[in-house]
Amino acid sequence: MKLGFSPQDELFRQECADWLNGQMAGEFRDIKGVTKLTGSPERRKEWEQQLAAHRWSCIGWPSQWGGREATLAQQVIFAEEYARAGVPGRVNHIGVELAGPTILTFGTEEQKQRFLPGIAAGKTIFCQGFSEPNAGSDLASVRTKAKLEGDEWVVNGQKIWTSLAHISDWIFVITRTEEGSKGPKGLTFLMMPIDQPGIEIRGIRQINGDAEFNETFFTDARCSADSLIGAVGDGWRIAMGLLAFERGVSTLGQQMGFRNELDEIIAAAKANGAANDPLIRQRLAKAEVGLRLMRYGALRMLSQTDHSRIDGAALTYKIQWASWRRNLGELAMDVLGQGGEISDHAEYEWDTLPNLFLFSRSDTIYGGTNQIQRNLIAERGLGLPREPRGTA
Amino acid sequence: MKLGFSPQDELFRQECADWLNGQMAGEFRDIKGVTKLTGSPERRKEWEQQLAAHRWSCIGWPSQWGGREATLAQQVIFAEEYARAGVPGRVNHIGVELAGPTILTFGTEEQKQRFLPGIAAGKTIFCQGFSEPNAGSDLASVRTKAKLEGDEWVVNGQKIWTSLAHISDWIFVITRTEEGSKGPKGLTFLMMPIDQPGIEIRGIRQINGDAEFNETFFTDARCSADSLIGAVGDGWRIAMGLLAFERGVSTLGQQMGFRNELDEIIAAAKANGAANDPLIRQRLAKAEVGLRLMRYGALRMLSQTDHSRIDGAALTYKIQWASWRRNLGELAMDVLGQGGEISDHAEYEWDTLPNLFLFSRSDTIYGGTNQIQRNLIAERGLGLPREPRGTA
Amino acid sequence: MEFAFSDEQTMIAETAGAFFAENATSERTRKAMANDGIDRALWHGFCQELGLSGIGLPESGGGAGLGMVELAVIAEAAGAQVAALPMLGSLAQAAQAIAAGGSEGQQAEWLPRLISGEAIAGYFHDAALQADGDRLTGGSRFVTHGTSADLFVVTNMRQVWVVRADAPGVSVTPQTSMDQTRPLAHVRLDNVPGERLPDPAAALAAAHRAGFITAAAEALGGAQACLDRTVAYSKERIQFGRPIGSFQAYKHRLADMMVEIEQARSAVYWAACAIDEEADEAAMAVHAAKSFATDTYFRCAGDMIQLHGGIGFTWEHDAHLFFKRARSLQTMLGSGDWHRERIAAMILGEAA
Amino acid sequence: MEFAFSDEQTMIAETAGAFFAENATSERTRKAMANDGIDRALWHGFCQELGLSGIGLPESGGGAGLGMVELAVIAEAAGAQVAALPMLGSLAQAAQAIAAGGSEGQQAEWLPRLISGEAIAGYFHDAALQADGDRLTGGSRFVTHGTSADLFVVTNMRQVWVVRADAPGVSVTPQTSMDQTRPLAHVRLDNVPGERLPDPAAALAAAHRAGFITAAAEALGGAQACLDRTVAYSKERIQFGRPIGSFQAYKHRLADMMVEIEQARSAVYWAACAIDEEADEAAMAVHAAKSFATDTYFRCAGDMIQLHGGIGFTWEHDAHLFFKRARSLQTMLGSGDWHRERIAAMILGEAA
Repeated sequence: MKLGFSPQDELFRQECADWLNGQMAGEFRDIKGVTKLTGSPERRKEWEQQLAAHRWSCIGWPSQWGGREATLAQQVIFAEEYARAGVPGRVNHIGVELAGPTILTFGTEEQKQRFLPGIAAGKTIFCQGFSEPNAGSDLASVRTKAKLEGDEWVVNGQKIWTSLAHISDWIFVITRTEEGSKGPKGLTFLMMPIDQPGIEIRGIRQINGDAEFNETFFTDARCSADSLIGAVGDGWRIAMGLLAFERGVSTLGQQMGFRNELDEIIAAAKANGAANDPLIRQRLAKAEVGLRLMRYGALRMLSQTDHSRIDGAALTYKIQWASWRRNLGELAMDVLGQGGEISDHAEYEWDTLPNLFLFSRSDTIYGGTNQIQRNLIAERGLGLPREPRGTA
Repeated sequence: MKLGFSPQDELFRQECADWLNGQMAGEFRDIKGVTKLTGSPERRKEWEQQLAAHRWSCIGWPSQWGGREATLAQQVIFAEEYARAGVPGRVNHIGVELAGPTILTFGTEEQKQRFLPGIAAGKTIFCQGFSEPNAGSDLASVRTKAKLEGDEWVVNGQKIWTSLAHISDWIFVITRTEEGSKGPKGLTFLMMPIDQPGIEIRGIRQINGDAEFNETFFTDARCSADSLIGAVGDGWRIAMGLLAFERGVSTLGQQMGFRNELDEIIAAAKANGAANDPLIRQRLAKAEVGLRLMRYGALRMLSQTDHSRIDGAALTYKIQWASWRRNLGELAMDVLGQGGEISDHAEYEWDTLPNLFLFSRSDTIYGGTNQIQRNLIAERGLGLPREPRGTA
Repeated sequence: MEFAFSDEQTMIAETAGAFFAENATSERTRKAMANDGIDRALWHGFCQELGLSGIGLPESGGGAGLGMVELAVIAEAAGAQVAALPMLGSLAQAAQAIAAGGSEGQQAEWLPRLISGEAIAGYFHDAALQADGDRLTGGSRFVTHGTSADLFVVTNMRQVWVVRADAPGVSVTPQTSMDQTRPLAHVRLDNVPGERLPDPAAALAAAHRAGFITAAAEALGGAQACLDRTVAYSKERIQFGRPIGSFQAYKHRLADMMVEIEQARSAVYWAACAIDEEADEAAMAVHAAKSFATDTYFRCAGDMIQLHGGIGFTWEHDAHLFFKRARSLQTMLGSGDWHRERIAAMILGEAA
Repeated sequence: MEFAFSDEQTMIAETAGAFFAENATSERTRKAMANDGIDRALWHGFCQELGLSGIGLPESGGGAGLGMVELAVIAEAAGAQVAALPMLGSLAQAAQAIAAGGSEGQQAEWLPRLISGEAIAGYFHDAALQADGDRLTGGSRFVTHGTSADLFVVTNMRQVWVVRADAPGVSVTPQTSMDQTRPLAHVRLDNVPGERLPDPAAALAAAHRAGFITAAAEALGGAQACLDRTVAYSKERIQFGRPIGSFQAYKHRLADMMVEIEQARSAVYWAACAIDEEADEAAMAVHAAKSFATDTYFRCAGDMIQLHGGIGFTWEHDAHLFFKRARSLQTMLGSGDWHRERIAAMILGEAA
């Protein structure tokens, strides 16, 4: 057990920090500190390409595909320095962290050549089409249909909560390819180009006034026959594999974003005197401890030899961060006081902390609600009996 | 809507207070302030008789049976003054508050004459035989069997958590009288004398070192054929009716006990400086508010015209007080600090506040766990689907 | 001692409940949110057609008499629909202050117009307010419905003044507010003439207690609506082949909401009743009601979002209206911690 | 950077786990509870047969070397069985203090005997301790396993002394303690000769950090045991015709326990590792570990009682042993609020 970084790692940290700070002070200074995922989309696509041009776009990938085969420690360091430098989140997060690894693990050689260079280069932005209006937490009840017609899959149905679909190039979708099949059987994992007449995207305005999420409608939408990952009917397995990547190193980058939020709260508390309130102090300490424990929890997960293994502890991560962040939003508002309920913007737009308060209400819902997480933990982590499905 | 008491009520309050304080300063001063239900059992039986001798034993009952037909306000006042005077809890609580009203409501004239005078006189102490080892929260899966043999019921089986059985004269038991019946059908409600060879009582030592609860074993135990309340097979209905009486005026007396506990905590916090801790102050305020809201919640329940109606709000009462008191126990210990973990007694016996901390862990379990309460609230109060029974 | 609604109170509850359910629809509220946060037709109906605006205000000033219990009944019904009305600032705070602490002339001048809805008042305190005689300099960023106000009742917590919104030196800036159903305005006074109320202590006491009761009762109504709507949704929404309301964890969360709400109900009516009966415990009860009921509302509104899943955090769904109203009610008129600290001081026998 | 056990650490965990599971049985623990709270045979086996008592103590003093991570591994295993041992006071506090701040002579005199289990030490602080030269007057009511101690390590938080239990002026009174597996004694010193440790700062730092780690790790082991035992029970116990572990609300509560426990595990090993690596964040980590892990334990032990139903609050069932141990761990060595207040001061950049 060893937490410290080696001298080489610290050199690498310096290299990351220098480059990132240079970018944020230079060509990309206009996007420094942007926290909303929907802010400045065009510039952020350019930023994806800038990362790629300097081989920082997917450092954990094999070098063959544009990565650096970075060690775990290096990936941790890059994620930390990325956020510390105030660089905005990756608009191609889904491509780099989910689609790419899925193709690397389950895709054919031809598919790797077709997709990975574009993702690595920051030119192919991916989004995710899993949820459906009547299957929010219930992936197995997907109804979107796909049928092979000649050399094309033809897709009909609707996905929802497709984050950033409106700026994406490709979408991966779970479809039902076996007529009459139920549950996890008969599903197929397809990759589809978004810019086509059969796909329509409508933004969903959220509680914070912003629209990061979308509804995506498929009406005879098409992709080539070889756009499926794995085999026909393999969709459930691929989707589960993909979801496991969500618990990867990117969690550490996410945590650095949380770090920035908590630091802003601490600064606000010092500035307005809330830091003198013993009740606020307790909550600040709890938030700090929670964040540290997320970091060390993630390092424990990542330090397992077999990274793909979903062990019990890893199952607890989603509910942990989501609940932590929801509480952080409440703490932020209690520190700000009534002034937090006033925006300086003319439109219904919110600065970091009030926006955190509002947006974090979705953290405990998307990507599996806290209720679903508790089911998973109890059933997979503790071996308790499964919830029965109904027949309604 | 009117919370205040009338001048007549205030006169009655004075009468109650005078008599109770007189007793606690006089003949019964030795039991003043005893909080444990198991303390000084013989003297407390004498106290039951003293109450009866002055017609304070069951003031809400009809005068015909030894009561005073007291109004709701008078019952509230008596309960409040009883606790305020430091009078220990009624060892015949179950007789006066549960068995008596059940007999009054569901019993025959003959049964009323047989049982009510003894209960009213404080000479017939009752306990309750509902739970069984394999049916803790599941009254419908009772296995204790009763069979009519000639002019007697013969009972075999085991009950558990029979509070105060070791000092009681009678026990009412839910038995299964229909061979092979399941669930709430085929149950019968019997009243049995305890002092007989077929009934054996073993104390269950609890977390606090005390033994208020018992296991009660029935081996060819007997009672006369006319000892059933209602008809054969009517047991479930009678039991449900009885449980509704639990939410009666006696809750207000119980709350006055809580009041004494909270007051002791407040005094301790002032004495040792914990009252200067803003975190403790918040918790004291929450405890105070919770207690007040229990009082007004109970008054709302009792002010409904039809007192027997179990409305939604009344369903919430058990979990409310049990959770409140469990939290109170934790607050008590946090106020006392490490010193609360040391007893002045040579044996494993605890003064009021540490005992509260330990014993209150059972409050959220007996009489229907918090989990069962939430089921009841959701299903009966909110009309949500029932939990399915298994077939195991 | 009878802690249940009288027939008259039941009737008021039914009337107000039906009125708001029918008129304070989501569509109308959203229209008001896009403007100044007041549904004018609703306000007109409330004040003039139903005449509910006079409840809790003296008949001598054109009010309907009655007390805090009846005021709570109405605020509860309005809160259940997140109605976009200036009831809190104009009636519960400003009109109550004038009725309790104003001169006969001030009462006669303002109360009928406030009760009829013809005039709207804002209310604010500014502890640092400078008073040069009765010329006032100061302001507040947190004046509910301030952009719509014709007058302001202003206090430095010692004196209370009426200030006309059109007086020279008054400037009012609308602000983008989290709860758009009761937007906050920044009101600045620069050497503005105020008209002093002769009994400021009575005015402040009345504005505080009616403000606390109104906020608490609104919160109670809102919390109950969150529960009711979520229960209804849980019976319809199918996931994993079952109505989600059949999942025990879901059921238990709804049960917990109900446990809190029933306590909040006791708190609100205990406080209202204690004020009306001038009971000693009114002093504690208003703090208990404000803190407990608004905390309950926030929790229930958060649960409403959570238990609706994805749709719960969309703009289109009403859950965020409840959630934001709940948050604003928690913060305004003193945080929960502040109210509980007052209660702690009382039970510890410390001087107030 | 590798946040996982080394092979050696895994081996220690397995050895200690097997030892305590086999030997620290409920029956033996209850026997010890009826006496002085020490299972002598267990202590002998631990110190002499397994030689685990030297872990975290220097080899020069007869210890096994290694560090806080290994100490935590052992305390976790002991905590999982609520083992009745004087490990905390005698090894983690007293021996650590002597090893870090004692002279060579003091180390040579005491460490081998403490590590072999031949001698048992109590540890306490008394901020009001009067020191007349090295003659001490004062005491503490909270000395764990104090009645069994041969010596005491005593501090006024500035100096540290060793006091022999048989010195004239020492009186030790056993006390009925809530947690009978680690009973508290009242130790009084009346002008008793103490032997001063030459480096009190080092002694205090060592005793504090090892004490916090041991308490936190014990809590972690205890919490995990509460979860494991409750999961096992939930699969066997049938209610309403189903294993109670099939009820979703029950499952979710167990899941919540696991979420807390995994965080507690991160906290304990983060803190232990940070101390061993002399990382700056060790200062915060020990406070985080002590407060988080003991709060987790208390919650899990409470849940264990609740989820066992009636049997859970009987004396016969082990749940109360966990519950009382959890409570005592929460209180001793500073409450959770106290530790969090230290953390708040750090993150707010206030001087310590």
